[in-house]
Amino acid sequence: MQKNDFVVRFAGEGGQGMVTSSEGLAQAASSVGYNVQTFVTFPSQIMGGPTWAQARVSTSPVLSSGDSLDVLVAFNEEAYMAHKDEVSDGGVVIFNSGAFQPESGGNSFGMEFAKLAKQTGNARAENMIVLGALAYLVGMSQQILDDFVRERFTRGREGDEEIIIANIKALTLGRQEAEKSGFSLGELAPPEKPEGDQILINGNEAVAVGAIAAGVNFYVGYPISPATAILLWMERNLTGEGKFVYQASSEIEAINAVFGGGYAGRKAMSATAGPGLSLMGEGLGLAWMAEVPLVIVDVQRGGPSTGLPTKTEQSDLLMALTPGHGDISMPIIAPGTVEECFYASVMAFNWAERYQGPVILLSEHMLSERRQNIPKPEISKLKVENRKVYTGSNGYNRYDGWELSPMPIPGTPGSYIANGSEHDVMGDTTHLAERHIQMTERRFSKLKLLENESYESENTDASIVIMPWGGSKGPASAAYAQLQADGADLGWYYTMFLNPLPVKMLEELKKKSLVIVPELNYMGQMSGILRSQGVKAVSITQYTGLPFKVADLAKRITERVAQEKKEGVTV
Amino acid sequence: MQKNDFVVRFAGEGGQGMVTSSEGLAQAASSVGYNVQTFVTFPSQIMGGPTWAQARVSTSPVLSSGDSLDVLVAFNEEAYMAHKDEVSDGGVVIFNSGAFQPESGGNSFGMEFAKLAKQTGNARAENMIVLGALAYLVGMSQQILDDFVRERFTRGREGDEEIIIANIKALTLGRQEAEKSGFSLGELAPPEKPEGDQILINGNEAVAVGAIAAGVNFYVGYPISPATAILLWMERNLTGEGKFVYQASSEIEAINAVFGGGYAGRKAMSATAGPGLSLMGEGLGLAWMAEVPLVIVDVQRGGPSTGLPTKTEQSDLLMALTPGHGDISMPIIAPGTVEECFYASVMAFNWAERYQGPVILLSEHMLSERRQNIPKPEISKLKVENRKVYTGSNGYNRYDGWELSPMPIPGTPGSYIANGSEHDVMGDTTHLAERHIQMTERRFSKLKLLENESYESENTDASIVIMPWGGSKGPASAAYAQLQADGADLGWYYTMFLNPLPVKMLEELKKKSLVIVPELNYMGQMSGILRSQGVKAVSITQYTGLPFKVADLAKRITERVAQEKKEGVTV
Amino acid sequence: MSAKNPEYDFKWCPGCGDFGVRRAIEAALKQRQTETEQPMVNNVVVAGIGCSGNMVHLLEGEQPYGIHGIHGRSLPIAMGVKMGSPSLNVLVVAGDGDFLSIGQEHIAPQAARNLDITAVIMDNGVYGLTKGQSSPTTKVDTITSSTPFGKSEQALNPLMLYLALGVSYLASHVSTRVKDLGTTIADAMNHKGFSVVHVQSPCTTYNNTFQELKGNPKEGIAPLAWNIPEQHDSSDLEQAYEVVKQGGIPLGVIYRNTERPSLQDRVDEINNKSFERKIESIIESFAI
Amino acid sequence: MSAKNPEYDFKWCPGCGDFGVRRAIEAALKQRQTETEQPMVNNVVVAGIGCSGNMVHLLEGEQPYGIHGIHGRSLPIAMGVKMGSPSLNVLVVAGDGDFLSIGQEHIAPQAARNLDITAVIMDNGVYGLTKGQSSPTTKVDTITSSTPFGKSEQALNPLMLYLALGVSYLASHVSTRVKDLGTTIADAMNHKGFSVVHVQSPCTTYNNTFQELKGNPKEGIAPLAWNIPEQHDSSDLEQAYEVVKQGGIPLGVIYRNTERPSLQDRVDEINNKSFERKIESIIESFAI
Ligand SMILES: Cc1ncc(C[n+]2csc(CCOP(=O)(O)OP(=O)(O)O)c2C)c(N)n1
Ligand SMILES: Cc1ncc(C[n+]2csc(CCOP(=O)(O)OP(=O)(O)O)c2C)c(N)n1
Ligand code: SF4
Ligand code: SF4
Ligand SMILES: [Mg+2]
Ligand SMILES: [Mg+2]
Repeated sequence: MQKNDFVVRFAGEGGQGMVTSSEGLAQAASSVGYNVQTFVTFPSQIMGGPTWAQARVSTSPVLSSGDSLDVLVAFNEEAYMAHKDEVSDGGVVIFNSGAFQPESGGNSFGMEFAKLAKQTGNARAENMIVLGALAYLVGMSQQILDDFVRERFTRGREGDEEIIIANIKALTLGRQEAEKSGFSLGELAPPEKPEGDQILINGNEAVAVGAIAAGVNFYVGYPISPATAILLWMERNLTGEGKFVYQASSEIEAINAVFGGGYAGRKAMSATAGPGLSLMGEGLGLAWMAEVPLVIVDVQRGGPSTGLPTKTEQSDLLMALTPGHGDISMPIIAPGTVEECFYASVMAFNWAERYQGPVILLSEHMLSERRQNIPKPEISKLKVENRKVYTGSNGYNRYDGWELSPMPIPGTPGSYIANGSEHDVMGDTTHLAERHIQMTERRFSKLKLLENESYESENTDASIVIMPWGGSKGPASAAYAQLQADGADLGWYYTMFLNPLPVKMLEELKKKSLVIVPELNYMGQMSGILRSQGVKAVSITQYTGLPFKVADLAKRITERVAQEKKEGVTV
Repeated sequence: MQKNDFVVRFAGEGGQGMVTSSEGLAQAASSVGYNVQTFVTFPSQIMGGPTWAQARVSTSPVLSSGDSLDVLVAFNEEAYMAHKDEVSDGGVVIFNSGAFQPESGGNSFGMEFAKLAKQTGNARAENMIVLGALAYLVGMSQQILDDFVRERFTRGREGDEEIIIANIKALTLGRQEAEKSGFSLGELAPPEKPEGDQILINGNEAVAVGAIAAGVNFYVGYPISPATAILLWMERNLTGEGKFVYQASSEIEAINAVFGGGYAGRKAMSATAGPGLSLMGEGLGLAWMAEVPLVIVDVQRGGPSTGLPTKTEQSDLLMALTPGHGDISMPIIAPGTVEECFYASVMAFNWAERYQGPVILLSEHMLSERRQNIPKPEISKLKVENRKVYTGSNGYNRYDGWELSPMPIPGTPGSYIANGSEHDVMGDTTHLAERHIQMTERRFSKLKLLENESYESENTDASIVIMPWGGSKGPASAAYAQLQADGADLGWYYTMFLNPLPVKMLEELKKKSLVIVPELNYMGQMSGILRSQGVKAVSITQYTGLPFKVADLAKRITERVAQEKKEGVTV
Repeated sequence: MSAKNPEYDFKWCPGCGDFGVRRAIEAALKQRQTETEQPMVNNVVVAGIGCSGNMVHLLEGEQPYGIHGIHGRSLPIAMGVKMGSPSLNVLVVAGDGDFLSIGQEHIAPQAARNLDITAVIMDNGVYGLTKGQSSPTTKVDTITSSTPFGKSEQALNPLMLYLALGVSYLASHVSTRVKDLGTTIADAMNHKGFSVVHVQSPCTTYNNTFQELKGNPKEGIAPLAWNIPEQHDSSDLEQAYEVVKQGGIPLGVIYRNTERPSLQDRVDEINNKSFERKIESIIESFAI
Repeated sequence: MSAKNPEYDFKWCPGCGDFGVRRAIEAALKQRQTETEQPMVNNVVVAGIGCSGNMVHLLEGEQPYGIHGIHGRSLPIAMGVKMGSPSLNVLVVAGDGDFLSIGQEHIAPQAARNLDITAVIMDNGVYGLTKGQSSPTTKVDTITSSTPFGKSEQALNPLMLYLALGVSYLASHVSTRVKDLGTTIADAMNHKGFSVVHVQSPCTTYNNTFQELKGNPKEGIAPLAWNIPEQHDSSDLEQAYEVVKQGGIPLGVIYRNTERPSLQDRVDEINNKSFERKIESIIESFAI
């Protein structure tokens, strides 16, 4: 039988090339048309420390990083002990016999990574040895990796050819070792090339590129895991005339600078993680109050406080909705896949410009580092929205009326004051009750401009439905597919537009007897929000710092459905 | 017919003694056993500017500051124009005829405040002239004010007697002027002296005194309206050995210093308003994570952002519940009366010590400045709780287990690390999934310790109930009483413990067909929270910067009930 | 009060130093308008929160753009405005509490960057708007509403701080010398880089220092304010430190470094080195 | 790594300067323990977030109390601990990013108050923990991961900043001189008031400056570090400024003011002036 899908994990010490291996494999496999997804965790220390990276290769779109491993590559004993239990029945372990010997052999075979690498004349070819062995095990053709090596190392430098030859030799050596071991996982089905061009990108990059597509031209950010990569990417790419990118001295400086940039007419952005968002509450409130467009990306990590900087969680939602005091309701877009990271970023800017206010893009650690093939965005088809700009003469009442009004750009006529205190039509401070009523309703009325009907739904007749959000979409959709296949009568809803929710979707959800929300937090944050909006929702929560496993989630959904059928809703 | 209640408003320019007049009247009236309540608004500028202050005097407990005025004292024309429409039918305006002449006389009479004052030999006696006239109008005996003046100005200084005589002369002059006018509001019923001793205090003072009663010994705060008075009071009164009070350089410094104080074993506190709370989110998250007791008072004002610093609003609730990122749920106590301000403050410390974490006391501008007679707290009967302290030897695992554990005090054995990152039993950073599960559940399990059954309920058989929170309690209870009297079938629930809510109350609320929540914000923040907890709740909102008026609220409740009866719940 | 708006209801107290600063700023804006031939709307006034911050609403005549944001954040907001639209003139107006207490963290980065804006600080040694608490520049032992037993911390020397942080233009002044102050502010706005004009602007209600500043020979009070002598070489950092160390309130330009590139110069340089990346080519770089 | 705990998984990179600082702190704590005859649990180490902040977990031997809080807030937390329990010895450990960028606002107030704690700053001119971005002390034009075209802001001079803010004890050091550094830290802890020991602690992974600091005569690299001469009078602020103005990395105590009262002294004074107000009498004061 042909295999359609395999999951491999590289585990060892930081610096041993775990990430390179998984990303290399993903690159190679995707280049011939497989679908791929990587998953990476970093240790908290800078050098060394237990690291692992994973790649999943499949003939169909990859929804989750995979519950169990087909192949584990263990660089050292610690890694072997930590990960061996996740190898599936019939899976194989490749261990570095130069470093250790596992107590019981079982489904494993050893190679001396370093020694074999040396034989190629390139001591740094360990990863290629491993990839070669791996390719044999999963039945991937030699050609794929050879081509990949050739492309990757053809950099127009002297000595390219030598390096290519050494690496191909390494691949071959690895393959031979695996062959000798006698293990095999069967033949990998040939790729079913996805329709249209693909790109290979991770979530942070997708957010950054999406921002560029939307026209970002002002970025100020402060380093923080897992959002730092967005700052670094911008520093390199948001260049050229009229662009501004800068490392701030703190998140408080960042949010206020971005506010100033938005006021000056820019498409302004910052990216941070939970601790930074906690510091931005006051500035976000100001942007809401003064009606200044800007986009803040929160790449969620484990919380609260300094929390779990290198782990994934979906627990900043409540904070993001009301990051500051007073009546505010932050527009929130939470992408669920790497592809959605791109479009969420475009939409976040569109929303900010459309309603003239702050927008929060809620990403997650698990998306940020995940490298995946996605359809290449068609830039010409993107709808990029720009600010409604005031073009009249001086004496304009910028805050007149109960809804959106054109925004003047400093330097051109139409001067006014952007004011964090309650203000009159010119932006001057006032305390009149009528004004506070008008301005409050004006600010909330603008949210109506963000309403849309972008959501997924399936099997909408079912009375019990699943509605994941953010990065839990992947595992949830895999679990849903599995339950569907098993004949469960379940519906599916999903949107990345968390606030405001698509109106029609909300109406439909209200009619359901139960909406099950898988989410990675303790409190069941999203289901609470849905309940406050009149939906009978419950959460399936997990707070381990890791994404859901599909089988586990499917089981918990089944249990919850059974309970519901027995008891009726108890919210 | 005797009058049981009157409302008087003094309106003019800042510096003309509006507040002194209303507080003086309150003091005088309460000293003979009337119930009193003042209401004050300040202009945004420092000197001058339109100011008004109001006092209500009644033979029964005062629930609200009064919908309409029995007497308006207008010091200038601007004030007259701004407030005359709030005078009730049969009410009277006293205007300063030395300053202006109203277009139409109607129910008003003039006196030359300054000229009359000069006649007493004390040009600063204008307020006494006014109080004398007022006393005549409302039928308050001369003796009450004379006694008040005598007590107030007997300060053991030379010349006391002269001042007293001049002031009594002023009272008499004013009284004579009023008599001449021919107006009268009927005779004020004699006071029904409240049972037990009373004190006259405002909400900010009550919070501060409550904190002292609870044993506060560490206070760091940054000035901000309307919370500044708490800092200033503490600077004067939190004195003596072992006490620490300090003005911080910002709210961020304040929250972190208070965290350090709590860790060191103190009962630590800070008070702020919305903008300050928005800056404290990160620090509050740290206290939640590291399990350090502290109390933060948020005296709410109009929001968002710099908002309406001198107006009242109840719109910080959502922010206060989740002030920082990640899974946190801040315990919140929101007093509804000046008396409750005292007890809420005691309870906030008890809670902080009991569950070892941060507690937010949500006060409001309207409570903070309101001076009212309340039963004198019996200190000996107060239950003051102290921290469960670790007293063993070194090598203690402070974070062992799934629930509260004794807390070591630095300087004594039991060293550990208070850590904002996820941590193990010693407080060292760790990223293990099992640990994050244990610690998260540990942190939330402690909230159970705060559950209690302190709430008010009345007519609990009704299927539709009113449940106000915070300072809207007063107007809501007056409206409720009125509706009850009119035969409406309505229930009443109220608690100052907003998170966690009293369990039994929540159970009962869930059974109601409708819970109506009057609250001073746009979003209907509390009803949203109730809905997320399974209660069919709707809000009656107001966002004017002012408290509810009783009649208006009663009308809106009636309308909402009628709608409900017609349509059924639409949440 | 600006005639434009009857709803706005804030007024400075009679005699407040900020009135003088206002007239000076109005004069400076007009002077720069003439010198640069730019319209008034090319100016953005970014205000802190405090009595002083209300400046942004109180300026009379033709109206510049304005931001009245949140307490302590005028500098980062100004950075955003300036770097977002480099042809604008950006003027920060803030009080000693706003700029030197809650907002103090923002001075060092802008000084290091040499952001091309001008900050006019109205130092009254007190928190005016919140009614009389101590500020970083309040003298030690002073009794204020928040220090009933005397202030227990040493006063900050803001001029020394600015120099230590590398502010590239520093002037010190008093609000009563309206004409000189106006010229100085215009000069600071003309400076390419981060300029601070630190003005003693007494609070008549909570900390009236007019007499101390001017002196009162009859009562034997020596004036705190003194004119920086003509021969002072403001381009010399050493001499600048000397002026500040002499204490009191020096009047005039203390330091002026015209050599340092401004942040905009740096950014231009980088933008010239690098090339604009088009979205299509960026996406192409991720092609499989 | 402290033997106490197998779950804790952070390690400094091989050769990281912080190892030396750790040994110096351990020695200082022991020395002070002997000198004061206080138990180790009388010490509280308050850490910033960064590689450097992990110090609080990595100290070996008898364990002091510790706080590992949030980024940039070690000083206000330390203030709370110290003023909450004045008999404790409080030691802040933080990096240049933590202390001088996001946390910079907290130095001025503690310097003005003369809070009696000691801050040991590990300056590596880079953000280590977040993998190599520029910090306030990174030199201008340096290429780092966050400044691919060169850093566009001038480096902060932290020693000058400390002096301008009125820090009452200032020493400068390098992590390699473990023994001297240990003695200096102990000396700083003994100082009554706010003491800062600013240590060059190179980041071998992102900014290895060992060679620059020590110099390399063979390659013609003059050492940045230099010993403050014996005759330097550290009680003289003028001389202290002179030392700092000489540039490079002076080694030793730059400034020490033993005259200024500490915050605790001030508070004691006030608490002696004022009397404790009992709750009963407070409530009585509101009686009608
Ligand atoms: C975050 C925050 N904290 C506190 C305040 C309250 N507040 C308003 S102005 C001010 C201080 C004003 O002092 P200063 O900057 O010296 O200005 P001045 O009024 O003296 O001109 C404070 C503390 C606020 N608005 N926001
Ligand atoms: C509010 C917040 N912002 C950002 C971060 C991410 N962060 C952690 S450490 C660090 C900088 C560390 O640099 P430094 O203080 O110099 O310490 P080093 O690692 O170099 O010792 C940053 C930006 C954070 N933890 N919290
Ligand atoms: S309080 Fe002081 S600073 Fe504020 S307006 Fe009045 S005089 Fe000016
Ligand atoms: S990254 Fe640098 S500072 Fe951090 S541990 Fe490694 S060498 Fe030390
Ligand atoms: Mg001031
Ligand atoms: Mg560093």
